[in-house]
Amino acid sequence: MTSSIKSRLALMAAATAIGLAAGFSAVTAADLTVARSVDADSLDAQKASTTQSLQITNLIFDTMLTMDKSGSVQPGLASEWSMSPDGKTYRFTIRDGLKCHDGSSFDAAAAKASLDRALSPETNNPNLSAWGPITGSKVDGKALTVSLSEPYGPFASFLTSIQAAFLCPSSFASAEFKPIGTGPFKFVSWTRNDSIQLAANPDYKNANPLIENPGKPHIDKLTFKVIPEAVARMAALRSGEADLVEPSLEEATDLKNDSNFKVYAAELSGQQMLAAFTWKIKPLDNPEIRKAIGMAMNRDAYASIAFEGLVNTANCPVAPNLFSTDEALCASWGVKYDPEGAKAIMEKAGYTKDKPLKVKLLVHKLPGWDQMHQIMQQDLAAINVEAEIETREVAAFFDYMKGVNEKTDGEPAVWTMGMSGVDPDYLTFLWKRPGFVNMGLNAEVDTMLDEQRKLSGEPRAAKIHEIEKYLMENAYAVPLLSPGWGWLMASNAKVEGFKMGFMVSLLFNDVTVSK
Amino acid sequence: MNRPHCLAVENLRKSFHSGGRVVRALNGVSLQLHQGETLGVIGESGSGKSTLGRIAVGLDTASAGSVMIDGERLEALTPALRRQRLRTCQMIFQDPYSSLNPRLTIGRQIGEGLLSAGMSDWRAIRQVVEDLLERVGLKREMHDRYPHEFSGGQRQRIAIARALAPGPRIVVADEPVSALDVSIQAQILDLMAELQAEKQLSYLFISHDMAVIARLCDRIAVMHRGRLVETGPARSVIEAPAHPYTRMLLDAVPRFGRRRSGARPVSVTLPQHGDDDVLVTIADGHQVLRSNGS
Amino acid sequence: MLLLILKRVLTAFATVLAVIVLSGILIHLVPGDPVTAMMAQSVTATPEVMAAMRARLGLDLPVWQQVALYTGHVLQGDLGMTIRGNEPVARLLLQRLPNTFALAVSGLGVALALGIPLGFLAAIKRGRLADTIVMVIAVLGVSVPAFWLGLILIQLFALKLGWLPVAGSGWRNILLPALTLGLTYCALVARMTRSALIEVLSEDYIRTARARGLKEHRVLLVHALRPALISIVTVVGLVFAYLLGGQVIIENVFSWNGIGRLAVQAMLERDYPMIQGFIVVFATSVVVVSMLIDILYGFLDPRMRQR
Amino acid sequence: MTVLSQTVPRRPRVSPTVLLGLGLATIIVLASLLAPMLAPFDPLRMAAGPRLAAPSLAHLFGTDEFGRDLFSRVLAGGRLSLGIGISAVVSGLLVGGVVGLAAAFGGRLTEAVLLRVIDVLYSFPDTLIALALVAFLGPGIENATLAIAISLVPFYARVTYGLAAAERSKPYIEAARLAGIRSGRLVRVHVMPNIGQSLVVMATLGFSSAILSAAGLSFLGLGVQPPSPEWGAILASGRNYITKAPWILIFPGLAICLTVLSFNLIGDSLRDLADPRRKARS
Repeated sequence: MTSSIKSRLALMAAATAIGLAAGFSAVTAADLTVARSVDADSLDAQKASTTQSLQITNLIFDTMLTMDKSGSVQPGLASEWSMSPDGKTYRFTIRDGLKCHDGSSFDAAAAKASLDRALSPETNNPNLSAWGPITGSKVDGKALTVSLSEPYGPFASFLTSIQAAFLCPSSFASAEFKPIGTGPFKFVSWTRNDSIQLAANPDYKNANPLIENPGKPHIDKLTFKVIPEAVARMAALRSGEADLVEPSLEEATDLKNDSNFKVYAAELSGQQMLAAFTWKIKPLDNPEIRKAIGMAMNRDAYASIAFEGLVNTANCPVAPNLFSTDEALCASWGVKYDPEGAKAIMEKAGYTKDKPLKVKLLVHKLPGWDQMHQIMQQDLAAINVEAEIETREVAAFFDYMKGVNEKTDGEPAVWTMGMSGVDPDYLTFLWKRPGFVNMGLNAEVDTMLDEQRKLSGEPRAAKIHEIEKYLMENAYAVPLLSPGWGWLMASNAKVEGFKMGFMVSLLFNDVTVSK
Repeated sequence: MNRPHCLAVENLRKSFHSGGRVVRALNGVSLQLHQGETLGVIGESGSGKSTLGRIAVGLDTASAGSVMIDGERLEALTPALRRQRLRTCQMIFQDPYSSLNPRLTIGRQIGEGLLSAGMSDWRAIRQVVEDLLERVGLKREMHDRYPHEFSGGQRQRIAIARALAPGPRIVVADEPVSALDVSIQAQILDLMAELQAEKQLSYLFISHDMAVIARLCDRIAVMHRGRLVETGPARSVIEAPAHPYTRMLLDAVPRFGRRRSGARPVSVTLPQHGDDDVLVTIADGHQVLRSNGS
Repeated sequence: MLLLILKRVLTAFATVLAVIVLSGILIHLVPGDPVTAMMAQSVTATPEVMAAMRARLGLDLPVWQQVALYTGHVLQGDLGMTIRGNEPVARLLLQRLPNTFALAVSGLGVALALGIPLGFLAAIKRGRLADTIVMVIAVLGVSVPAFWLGLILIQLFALKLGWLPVAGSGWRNILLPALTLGLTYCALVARMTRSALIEVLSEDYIRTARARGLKEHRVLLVHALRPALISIVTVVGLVFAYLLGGQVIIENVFSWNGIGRLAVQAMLERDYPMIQGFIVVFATSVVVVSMLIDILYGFLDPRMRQR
Repeated sequence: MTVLSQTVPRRPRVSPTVLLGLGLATIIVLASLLAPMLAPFDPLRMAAGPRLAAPSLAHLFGTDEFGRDLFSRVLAGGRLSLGIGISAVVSGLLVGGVVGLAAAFGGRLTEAVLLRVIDVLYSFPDTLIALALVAFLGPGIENATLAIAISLVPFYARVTYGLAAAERSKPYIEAARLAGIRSGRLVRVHVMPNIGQSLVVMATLGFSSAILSAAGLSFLGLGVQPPSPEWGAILASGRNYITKAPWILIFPGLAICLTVLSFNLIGDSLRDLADPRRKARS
C-alpha cells in the first residue's frame, strides 16, 4: 500500500511542474459568482451538518486523505499513511511546508489539535460517531498516530469526506470561531442568508486527484449568493448576474441543449434515493405487500419525467460509485417494475379497486421529488393502493418520521428519503437499531453491520452484499434513483473547468472564466 | 326636610382619565331625592349633572362616596342584590333615536324589562306592554313595529314605556326633551307629570334648560364644575337665587332674567370653590355654597 | 405629559415582557426540537450525540426554567446565541433590521406615491366612471398574489429588459420588491385617502372656502388634503408596523435578506433563541412605532396638540 | 349573499364596483360548483394531453408537466380555494367573534387581558402566524385551513371588539342593561344583530385574504399538497416553467386575482355602506 502511494506522489510532483508551466498562460484573473438556494448554516466544519455548509467548508479546509474517481483513497494533508496489521493503529505523515491562511504552519501538532477538537464532546460534532472508535492520538515527529479500540474499516474513506475537515488551531483559538484552514480559498466575509465571500489562497498546493491545477486557484474571488427562488436564480444566470447556479430541474435540459450554457452533474455524489415502509404496521409487515408496492413504482418515469432525464435509476440501497456497489447484482435481488403482477398480489391479499389499501405517502420537499411523488401516487393507485401525499420541510420531516417509525399500529405509510456518503458504512447509520429516525431493523442486521466494520477489502465487500441482499429481498427498501438533490449546477459557457467531487463537493481550483 | 328620601347620594366623587389628564366630574356631591317629588338638576354641559344621574342608576360607579336607595348603601351589597335594588331606578335618555335598538320591535324592547323582572310568558308580557303603550299615548298594535317607523316624540313615549315596564319608583330623566321640538316637549312633560302622580314616581330630572326645570320641578339643585352650588324649593331658587352662577343661569332665560333685574348684568365673577366650602342654609330648605374665608 | 410618557413606556415594557414569556412557553410546548431539526441531514448523528447536545444547550431543562432563564437574559440585554451556527442573535437581527426597514420604507413610499393621487382622483370624481376605474385598479393591486406578481416582475425587468438585478442588497435591488409591496398596499392608502377626502369635502369650512371664491385646487390641496392626511397617517402607521414584521414571501422571491426570512428559517429549524429574539425585536418595534404614530398624529391635528 | 338582501334595498343606488364584484363572484362560484360538469378532463389524470402543451381548443389553458389539463385543474381548484376561504373565515370569525365579544362584555379585567393579547397577536403579520403554525403542524389542506383560520382570529377579535365596544356605549344598550338584562342575552339580542352586518362585510374581506394566504402557503410548499389542484399549489409546482410554459403560471394566477378582486370589491363597497359614520349622517 505504502509503496504505491509513494509512486503516485512522484507522479504528482511531475504533474505539478507541468501544470505550473501551462497554468500561467491560461490563467485570467477573474471573479466568480455562484448562486445557491440555501445558505450554509455554519462554517465550522466540525459543527456543520448540511451539504450546503460542507460545500463551503470543503473549500476552506483540506482533508487528511482524498479519493479518486475509482473510489480508492489517496494522500491529502498526509503525504503517506499506514495501518497496523491489527487494524487498530493508523499513522499519518503530514506533508512538509503546509501553510494556514493566517500564515501559521500546519503540522502534526496542529492536526492533533484539530482531531482532538473534532472528538471533544464540547464541540457537539454532529459527525462524531463517523470518526470511529478512536481512543487517542499522539504526535510523533512529522507524523500523527491515531489508535482505535477495534478495527474500523471505513476509517480511511471517512477521512477523505467533506465531513472530516482538518482545521488550523488558530480558527478555534479564541472564543469566536474563525474559519482558517489550509484549503484553496480563504474566508473573507459572510452575511447570513445573503452571501459568502472567499478569496484564492496564493500558497495553495493541491493534493486532490480530481483537480488538475497544482497551486493557487485561477479565480481570485469567489462569491456565494443565496437566491432561494429557482425562477430568480435562473434569471440571474441568464442575465449574467451569476456565473454558476443551482438550476431549476425544469430548465436544466434546455440549458444542456443551449450552447450558451453548461450543465454539470455530480456523478460522484454518493447520493441514493430510497422508498421505505412503516414495516411494523399492518399490512406492511408483510414482505409480499411491500414487494408489490415496489413493483408498482415506475422508476424510469420518475427519472425521465420528474427529473427531466437528468438522473439514473439505481438498484442498490447504497449509491453507485461507492465501495463494493454492484448495480447488476442488486438488480437480481430487488423487485422489477411489474404493475400487473403487483396488482395480482394486492388483489389476492384482498385489496380491490373498491376496497383499496389506504396509505400515507410521507415525503419532504425537494425539486423533482415533488413531481416523482405525484407519479408514484398514480402508480400506487394502479395496484389498488390509495396513497395520500403529506409533504413536510426537511427538518420537520425527519423529526416526524422518528415518531412514525416507532409506531406498531395506526395508518401504514410509504415514505421516501435520500442518503449520501463516501462509504457504504452509512448502512449502519440507517439500519442498525435504533437507526436513523428509528428505522433500525433487527438483531440479525445489527450483527452483520457490526461485522462489516471490522473487515476490509473483499471480505468486507461480501459482507456488505449480504446486507444489501437481505434488505432488498425482504423489501425493507426500494432503491429508486441516484443522484437526487443539489447535484446539478449550471453555468454560462464562459466558465471552464468547474467540477463536482464526492458528496456534491464543488471544486473551483481549475475554473477559469473567459472574457 | 324630614320627609323620607328614596334616593340619596353622599359626598360623591368621580374622576375620569382622558388623554392623560384627570377630569373631575364630581367633587363631593350630596343630594336627596324625596318620595314622590321631582328634583331638577341644572347646570351647563360638563357640570357633572349627567354623571350624577348615571351613577344614581348604576351605569357608572363613583370614585368615592356612596349611593343609598331607601337608606341602604349600595356599595355594601353583593352585586346580585345591588342589581335587584337598582331595578327600582330607571332612566329616560336624551336621544330618542340612539336609545332604542333599531333591530328589535318596540314591543320586545319594552317587554325585556318585564322578562328580567321575572315574567316569563311572552303572551302575558305582550298584554302588559300593550297596556303600557296605550298608557303613554300610543296604539296597542304598534307593538310589532320597529323604532324607525316612529317620530321623535313617539320614540320618547316608547322610551318612557320601557323605563316604566320594570315598575320603578325612581326615574332619572337625562334631558328627556331637549332633542324634541318645543311643541312636542310640552306633551312629553305633561305625560311625565301624569305618570308621576299615577304611579307615585320620584323624578331626578336633569336639564340645562331652566324653563323646563321650572315647569316640572318641586326642587332645584344647581351644579357647577362638579359641585352643588345651590339647592332649594323651585320657587325659592328662582325668585331668590343666592349663588352668582344660579343668577347667571336665570339671566340667560328671558322670562326670569327680565323680571329680576330688567338690565343685562355687566360681568359675573364666579367664585372658585374648594373642598372646604360648605352649603349654608339661607331659607327653609334653601342652601347655597359659600366660599370659605373669602 | 412626562407622567403619560412614563406610563406608556411601562405598559410597553410589560407588554413585551408578557410576549416573551408567553411565546417562550408556546414555542417549547410545540413538539420537535432544534437538535433533531439540525441533525435531520446529518448522516452520522447518534441518539447519544443528540442527547449530549441537548444537555449542553440546556434543552433538557423544564420549560419554565428555560423560559425564566431566557427572560432573565433578555432583561440584561442579552438575546443569546443561535443554536444553529452559534452566533449572537442580536447581531443577526441587527444585520437584517436595516434591510427590512429599508424595504418597509420604500414599499410604503411606493404605496403612498401611488395611493394618495389615486385616492385623491377618486374622491374628486366621486361616483363617476373615473372613480370606479381608479378604485378597481387600486383594489386589483391588493388582489394579486405577491409572489406571482414578483415572479412576473423578475421575468420582465431582470430578464427580458435587463434593467434591474435579481438578487443582492444594493439600491437597485430594492426597486422590484418595493414595487410589489407598494402595489399591494396602495389600495389601502387609496381607499383611506378617498374616504377621508370625501368626508372632509362635505365639512362646512370647505363649503365656506369655496363660497369665498378660493380656487378649486387650492381648496383641495390646502384645505382638504391636509386634514385628510390625519386619517392616512393612521393607516400608514398600521401598514408600517406590519411591514416591519418582514414580508416572508416577497423576501424569498426577491432574495431580500430581511428579518422575515430569518424568522421563518428559525421556525423551520426550531432555533428557539432566534425565534424569541425575533419576537422580542418585533414586539418592541411595533410598540415603538405605534407610539411615534401617536405623536405624529398630535402634530397633524392642532386640536390634539392643545390637549 | 345575505349581506345584499339586507343592505341593498336600503340604498337604492348600487355602485358599479359592487356590481362588477358581484358579477365576477357569481361566475367564479358557479364555475367552481359546476366544475365536475364543466371540466373536460379529470383534473388528476396524467397524460390527458401532451406534456406542457400550449393553450389550444383541446386544452383551453394548455397542459402541465404531467400532461394534465390545466383548464380542468383550475376549475377544480376553485372548489378547493373557495372551500378553504370559507371554512377559514367562518371558524376564524366564530372564535375571533367570541373573543372580541368576551373582551367587550366580560368585565374590566377580561377586557384588559384579552385586549392586550389580541393587540400583540394582531401586530404580527398574519402570513407569519400562518406560516409558523403550518411549520409546526405540518402541511396539508386541513392544517393550512386551520392555520389561516387562527391567523384571522386576532383580526376578527379586534374588529368584533371594536364594533361591540362602540355598540356597548350606545344608550339603547345602557337602557337594556338598566332593564336588568344580563350580558349573555344583551349580546345575543341587542349587540349581534346590530354588528352582524359589519361582521359579514369583514368576513368578505377576510375571505379574500384567506384565499391569498392559502395560495401563499401552497407556494412555499406548506399548504395544500400536490396533486390537489388548489390554485396556489398549481402555481407553486408550475413556477419553474415560467419561460417554457408560462400558461401554467398565468391561468391559476388570474383565477386567484379575479376571485380575490371580486370579493374585495364587494367587501369594500359594503364596508362603505356599513360605515357607521356615514349611516349616522344620512
